[in-house]
Amino acid sequence: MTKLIYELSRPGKRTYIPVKKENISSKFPHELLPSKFIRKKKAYLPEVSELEVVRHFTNISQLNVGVDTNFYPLGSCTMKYNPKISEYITQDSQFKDIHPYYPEKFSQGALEILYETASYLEKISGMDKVTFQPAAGAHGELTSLLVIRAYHTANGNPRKKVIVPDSAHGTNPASSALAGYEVIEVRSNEKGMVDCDHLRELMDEDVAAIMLTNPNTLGIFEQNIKKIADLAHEYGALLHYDGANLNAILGRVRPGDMGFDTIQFNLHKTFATPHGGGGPGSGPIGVKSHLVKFLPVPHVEKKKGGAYFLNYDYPESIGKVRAFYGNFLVVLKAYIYLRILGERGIFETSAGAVLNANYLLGLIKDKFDLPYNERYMHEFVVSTKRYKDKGIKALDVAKRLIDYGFHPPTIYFPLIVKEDLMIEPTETEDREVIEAFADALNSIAEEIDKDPDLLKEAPHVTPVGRLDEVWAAKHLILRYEKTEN
Amino acid sequence: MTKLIYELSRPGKRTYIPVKKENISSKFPHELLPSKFIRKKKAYLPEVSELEVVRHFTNISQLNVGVDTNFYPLGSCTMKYNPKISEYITQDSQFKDIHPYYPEKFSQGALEILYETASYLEKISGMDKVTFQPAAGAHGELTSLLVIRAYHTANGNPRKKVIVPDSAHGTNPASSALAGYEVIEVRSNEKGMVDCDHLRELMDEDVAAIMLTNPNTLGIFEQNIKKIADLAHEYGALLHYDGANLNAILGRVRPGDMGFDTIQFNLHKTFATPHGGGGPGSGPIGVKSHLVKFLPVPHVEKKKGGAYFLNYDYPESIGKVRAFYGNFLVVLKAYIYLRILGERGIFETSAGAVLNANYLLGLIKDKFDLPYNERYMHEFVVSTKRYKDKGIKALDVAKRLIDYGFHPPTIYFPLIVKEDLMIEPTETEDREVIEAFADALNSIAEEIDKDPDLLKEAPHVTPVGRLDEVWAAKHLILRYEKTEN
Amino acid sequence: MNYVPHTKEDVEVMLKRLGLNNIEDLFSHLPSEVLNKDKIGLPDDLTEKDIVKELHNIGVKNKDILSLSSFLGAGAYFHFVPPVVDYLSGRGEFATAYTPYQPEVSQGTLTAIFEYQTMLSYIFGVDVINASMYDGASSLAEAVLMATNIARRDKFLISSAIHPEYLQVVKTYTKNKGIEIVEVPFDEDGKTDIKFIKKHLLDVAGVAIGYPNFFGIIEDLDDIREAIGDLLLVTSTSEPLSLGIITPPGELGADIVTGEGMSFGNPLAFGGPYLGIFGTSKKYVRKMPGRLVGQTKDVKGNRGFVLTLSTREQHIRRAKATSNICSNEGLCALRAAIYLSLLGKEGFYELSEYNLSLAHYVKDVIIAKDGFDLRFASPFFNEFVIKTIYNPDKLYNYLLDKDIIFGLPLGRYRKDMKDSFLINVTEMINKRDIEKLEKALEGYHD
Amino acid sequence: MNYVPHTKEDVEVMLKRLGLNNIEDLFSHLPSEVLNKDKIGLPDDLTEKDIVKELHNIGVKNKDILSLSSFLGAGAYFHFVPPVVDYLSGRGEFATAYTPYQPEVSQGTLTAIFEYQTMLSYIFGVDVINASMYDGASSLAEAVLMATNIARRDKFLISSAIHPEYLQVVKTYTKNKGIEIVEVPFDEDGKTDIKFIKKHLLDVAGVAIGYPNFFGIIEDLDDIREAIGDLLLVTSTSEPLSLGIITPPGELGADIVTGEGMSFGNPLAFGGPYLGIFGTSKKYVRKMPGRLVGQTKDVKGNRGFVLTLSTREQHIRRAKATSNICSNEGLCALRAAIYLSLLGKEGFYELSEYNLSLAHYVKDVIIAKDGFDLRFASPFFNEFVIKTIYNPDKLYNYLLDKDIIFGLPLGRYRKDMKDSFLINVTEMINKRDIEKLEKALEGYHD
Ligand SMILES: Cc1ncc(COP(=O)(O)O)c(C=O)c1O
Ligand SMILES: Cc1ncc(COP(=O)(O)O)c(C=O)c1O
Repeated sequence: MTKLIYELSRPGKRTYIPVKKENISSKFPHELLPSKFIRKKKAYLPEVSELEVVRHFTNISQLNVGVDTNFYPLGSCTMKYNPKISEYITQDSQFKDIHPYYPEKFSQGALEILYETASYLEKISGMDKVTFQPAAGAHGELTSLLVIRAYHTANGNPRKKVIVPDSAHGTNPASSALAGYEVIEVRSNEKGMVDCDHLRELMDEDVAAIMLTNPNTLGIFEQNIKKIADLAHEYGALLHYDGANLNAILGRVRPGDMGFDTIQFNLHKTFATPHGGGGPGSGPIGVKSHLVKFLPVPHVEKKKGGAYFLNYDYPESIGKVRAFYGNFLVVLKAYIYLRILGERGIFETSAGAVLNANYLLGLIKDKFDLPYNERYMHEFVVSTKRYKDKGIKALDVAKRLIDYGFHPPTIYFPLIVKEDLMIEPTETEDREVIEAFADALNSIAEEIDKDPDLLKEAPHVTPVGRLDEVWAAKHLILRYEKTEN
Repeated sequence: MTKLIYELSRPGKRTYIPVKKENISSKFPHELLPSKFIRKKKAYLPEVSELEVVRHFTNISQLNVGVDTNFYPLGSCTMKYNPKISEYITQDSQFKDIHPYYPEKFSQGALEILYETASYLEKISGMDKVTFQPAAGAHGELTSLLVIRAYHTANGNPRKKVIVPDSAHGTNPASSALAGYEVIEVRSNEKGMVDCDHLRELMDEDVAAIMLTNPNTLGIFEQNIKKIADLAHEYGALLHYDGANLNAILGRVRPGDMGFDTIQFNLHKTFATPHGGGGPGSGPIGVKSHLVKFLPVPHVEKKKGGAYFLNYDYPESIGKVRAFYGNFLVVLKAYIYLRILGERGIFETSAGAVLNANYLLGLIKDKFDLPYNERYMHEFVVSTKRYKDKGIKALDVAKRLIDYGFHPPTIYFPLIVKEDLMIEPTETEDREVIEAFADALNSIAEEIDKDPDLLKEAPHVTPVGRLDEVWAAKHLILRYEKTEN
Repeated sequence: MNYVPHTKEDVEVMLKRLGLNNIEDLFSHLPSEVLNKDKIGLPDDLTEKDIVKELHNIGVKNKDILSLSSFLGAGAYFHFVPPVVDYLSGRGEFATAYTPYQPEVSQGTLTAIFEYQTMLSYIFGVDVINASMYDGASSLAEAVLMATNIARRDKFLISSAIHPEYLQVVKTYTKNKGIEIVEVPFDEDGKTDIKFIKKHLLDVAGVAIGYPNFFGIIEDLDDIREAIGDLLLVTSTSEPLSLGIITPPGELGADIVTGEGMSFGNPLAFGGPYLGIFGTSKKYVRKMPGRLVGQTKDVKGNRGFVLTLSTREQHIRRAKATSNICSNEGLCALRAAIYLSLLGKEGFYELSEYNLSLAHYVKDVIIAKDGFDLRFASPFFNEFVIKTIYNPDKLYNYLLDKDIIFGLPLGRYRKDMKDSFLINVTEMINKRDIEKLEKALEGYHD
Repeated sequence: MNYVPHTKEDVEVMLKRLGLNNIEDLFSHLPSEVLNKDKIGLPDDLTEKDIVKELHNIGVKNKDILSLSSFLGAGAYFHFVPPVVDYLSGRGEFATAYTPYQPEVSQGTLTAIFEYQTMLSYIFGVDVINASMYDGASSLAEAVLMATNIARRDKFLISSAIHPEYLQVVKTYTKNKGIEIVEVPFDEDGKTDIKFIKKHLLDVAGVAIGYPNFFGIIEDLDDIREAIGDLLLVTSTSEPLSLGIITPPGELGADIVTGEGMSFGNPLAFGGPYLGIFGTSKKYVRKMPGRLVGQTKDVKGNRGFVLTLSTREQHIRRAKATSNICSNEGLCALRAAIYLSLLGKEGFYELSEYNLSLAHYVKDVIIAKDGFDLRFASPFFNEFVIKTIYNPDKLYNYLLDKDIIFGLPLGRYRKDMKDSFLINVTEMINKRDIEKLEKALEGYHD
């Protein structure tokens, strides 16, 4: 069993010394602060050597699977290769050691990055103005909805409802609620697309926005997107593009051209930032010109002479959704990625993503159920429901994939497909990997007949076996309890 | 089984593009070179994607054990913690992107590092002048012997022999031979020290040098070092200090004060540079004043005004033992380490090293044979010979330690002890680790009684089992054979 | 360059298997009226060597901080980040994994976050810290939402001595949820006006206090706790290093603690990514936003870690989730865990003490000069407000020319503080910086 | 600061178990006449933040190469090192391991070195490449020793068009072994004089040739091979990137190939650590210096890798070992393996071609200017010698003032080449650099 860093700790053990008392600063806390402000006990932190820190985190890192170690076809998350060059450049003091409140003349390089990256994203999305303040996709959804709300409010009425598809990601309804809207679900039809008839029924002047991702979470492109956009606009509602699936259409279709009014990008997905075990991401939003004035402040703008500056002078702005200007270092990674790809690379990326997904689907579709027999884009959803009577769930297949050396796909999402695996291979994997993964899935399908327990007890090769999530929720042990003074 | 990178290769597969053809350079090789100079086939290199490179080397790295992952008490190698800060600073372009032929005014920073580090090493060793040209310990031995040879030659006779103890590291005799000397072995006495009587017998005017490390490879300090030095000098021979064990005596004794005329340092051992799976190291040498003029050129020197320069004007120099000035980035790591330790840290380091070794020895000495019942310094040697009748060799104990999560100690060295384990815990390990290692050794000793096969078949937990070295030497497969055109 | 590894032949074989002729066929089902027929308009692709050169040229347009003496803080603190933090958090196994939905292959992330939760909970003196929020400002905004939700009241008091950008974020988050934000003024000592609070408790869910506040001042949290009875107390800490010395807000009765964790091993980074800290007591844990890692057992009874209480989150609860957060700042939290492990109990205390002591020394240096005085006579940690009799713009630029950033000119946020600067002193300020400042201020006049 | 983790109590407990009272007792058996009673005289210890600042200040005294147009090569080539190389080779599992004496816990290093051996063997066209030597110069010296050992003759011919520092190292290594080194002159084309070789073959073990030689020129290895009959041919390649284009020395009959591998993914680093390449054919492998990784099987028959033929090495054969080398340049070899994997077959070719082509372009640019000419009319790779009618020192300094390093002034090595500069062009030279040079030379006169 891996020890926690606290379990390596012993009072007084240390090697790292952060500061040496200088002569210049010789006063003690009790000389400087009233005693009620001084904490009675030092904070309970581990007491270990620098070597132990390095060894501990090195060893636990090896308990992880990442894109760097294994195929990681986690649908909807675009777990593609993250170029190491971005890590290298963003560790440069020139970029990482800049204070956000530097006078502008000291941060021209950083402002240039923000400005230029915005212009690239504007071109890719067909939007008029991009801002980087949101810290992740969901944050960008919220910001977009607040912009939409500000727009409607300026037009006299914030409206009441946001429509999201039943296949939508959970953040879509959650963001809508957070923006103060009632969430209405529109059904998917038998093709896995928005049921336009149902949508028409739902539409009225209280609808503030429709949120869609296209291709949707099934990996299917909404054929009626123009109709949907027209319908929305007909009622004065705006259309928001959830950019989580932008990877599929890079260069091919632009959300702006499809009729979307706002978009949130997930830089960490489409633009190849490492996902960091959960983050940081970056969720910039782009809007059409009529919404620009509602964007968060400040805007990064360029003076006549070429100098960049921060413009706070947008009185109708929704304000701010986080401090400062966004996750700058993530933006910088997107900048690097985009410059490396360039015009051509953008097209090749979506081509590779869609080709890989379709090729993989072709290799496994005999053994798994395909809920919708449509054309797919960069990902697809299959179901294990035919194995239900053998007692096998999607979860079991997922866990068994681990034994074959693969990170499992997303499971149980979107909610409209039962027992589903949502598979996104991404463009950075080669044919051998795709085929090996298909072989694994197909051979697991055979194992279900022969030895279903192999799946139910999976994974077998991991440092811990299948973990009891119910126990965790019941006992709620959320920290290591103090064992010493 | 882990694939080789060649086994992931397929013709035409790639993502990395090193250069784009610029308009400015549009000529083809056959326009520029006679065809006989142009290779017929492109070099057989793997064809893989950048992701595959990252994944392959990440995955194989995990097949390694290092100081960062496990306790690594490899005797004589000083496998201590290598501060990450050195890696960070040496990756700075300011240090790594300097051309050795820069005009001196462009490399003042680098020259300052060489100059200052030399001055620290001079203080630590009690020598008058240090140079960094040798690339590793053995290289430093050779250089020292060449300096010694030049000295004797200048005195009219290069002499013929070098005396090394029978406990010496293999590089000592090998370097002596390379320097053109006959190697004479002096016996160790019953205390594990140089047998002074034997030494006296061996001494004559043909002896150019005696090479010693002190503490010696058994971890025992040569009590008669002064006598030995006097004896050497009496015959006009010089005394060389093999600095591999300098860690033990940092601050406590200075080789210069013990009477040594030359020293080679192993920066990668004593001064905490990562060993890199075999190197690079750095093996600077230090000499007493009478030998300075024989050192390799150039010397780094300081002008009146404070500027550093490279002085080639040493006509009696032995010349050069490698191109340029030495393994500069390794020297820089030593500089960083020394500045962080400072005066006090130097003393604390040797204290920790000696304390850990002695403490560990105390914990295991009941179960293993201690060939010499002496005081020990930073390492010690025990033997498994009492288990011989059970069919157990030192090798088996070493391999079994792997199952307990430890890198094995050095085995079968020094040659004068049979079935030995040479254990050097270093100062950077804490008490828990030392005790856990002792527990492992003691419990292995018990396993020998109960289940010797557990040892003979060890290791059990590694990605490959015990490997057949004889098969390798017989079949000599030294590269992956080409499978395609 | 691109990162698609296929050979031409691969593409042919794969397309063939799909019954397609060329790449465009993959997109042929897209309605032609939306299909993009043009170029996108991105610049040409670059090789790595060219992008490195290009970014070097852009980078030099940013000022090298090591050539400056910067007294800027105000929510973003220049602390030393040990290279161990960069190295370990940069390991691909950590950096290229995602949210640990599959715990068996994510014990690295889960263990580290569990450790992060533990460390932060003891630093803040609360039962539970979540796996991170976007930043200090959005954490605070979520805390206000959570508090109004718990109390089922839609009025909330916020100290106007809180970081002004945080305040803006709170307003943005709450505005459309029908929540009324009342700003509590601060008194002449720079502390939140407790008398005002007492007078405005009707229908209020709780109060949010900066701790230390925007001016660096350590508020009397105990008095405020007492003043508000059983209303909810929310705190916001943008310099959590202060908690090495000062009493943790949880111990003083804060119900929800929030903060900005960038000080713990994350670089300034022109404002992001940063690390939103969010904690509360066990009784409120089910109302909490964000991810939580909990301990559990595997099939053999071995300890392991999993995400827990996911039923609060958007992917399960959707519109009724406690928050919409999904991707968080996991790697920043990992960095904090590594950083705090490295400092350890003693190092954390020492560094905190050093900041405190050095800041007071610098304060003395400055106010010893003619025309400079402390604006608020209250206890502070490593940040304080200086007021000057001189023209603030001229003074600021004069010092800037000498490569000294004289903190944050407060006129930017408040018209009535045009004469004031928020000065921060961390361990990165050394003797030379102080001497430089001292010399520059010596005999300064307009 | 130091890296000893013990608490005071630890030290007490440990000492007590040893029956000692204090730390000094650990050293009490050292003869008092050698014991150091003084301070050593090192400066005070520094914290990490202080050493970073200090080294920043020292570092800025080195010239930033990206601000220069440097045409310096001469055995140390400024190539682009992809960050992937730094990242992967910097992983602690690789960096903090040592020589893989225990193969079961070292398969990472062993696999990588086996791959390195493979790649380099195909690049050089030989059967075997070892696990690395110190650098190109010492590799060559060891090759000469090996060749004289094989041939049992103690006279050796060396081209004087070989890198002058390499030549010095060969002399240092061979001088005391009774080996006579004969320098072969080069002809007016900068090529080794084959006629001279033919005349001096008596009692000779072999000949060593730079390929390309120090002047960047591709020698007629085939002719030399023919000229020397069955004597041993040793080559030295300081720019192995050339082998992307030019015929490998092994294919032209070199018996021992050596080279400097820094061009493969290692930085300039002010001259080190670099990577000594050393290879030969199977028949001589037992005479070879340095470590070798070989394939084998484990107890279950699975493939694995081990160090092999160790009986040649010093730790077994001691005074009779093929070399005294122990620590080598393993991590540099790993870097080369990663670098070459990344480039791959096509990338390696393309980069080589690019260097060739760009160097010829720059040559044309320079000799188009009045007063500049090519010194040798021979085929070259990415380096060539320019002679000028101007005062070389003045010219060099004039260009230096414009941040152009006009290669290596050859007067440094040969009096008869005072008018000449060795000019190197790699992929790091871009259009702007060339234009800058062109403009600077335009109409230049003393
Ligand atoms: C379809 C979709 N929308 C939105 C999001 C939310 O993005 P983020 O996690 O960056 O907040 C995700 C993330 O998984 C997603 O897959
Ligand atoms: C005692 C001793 N001397 C010399 C050496 C040779 O040093 P290097 O490996 O740096 O050449 C070693 C290395 O193991 C050693 O242990």
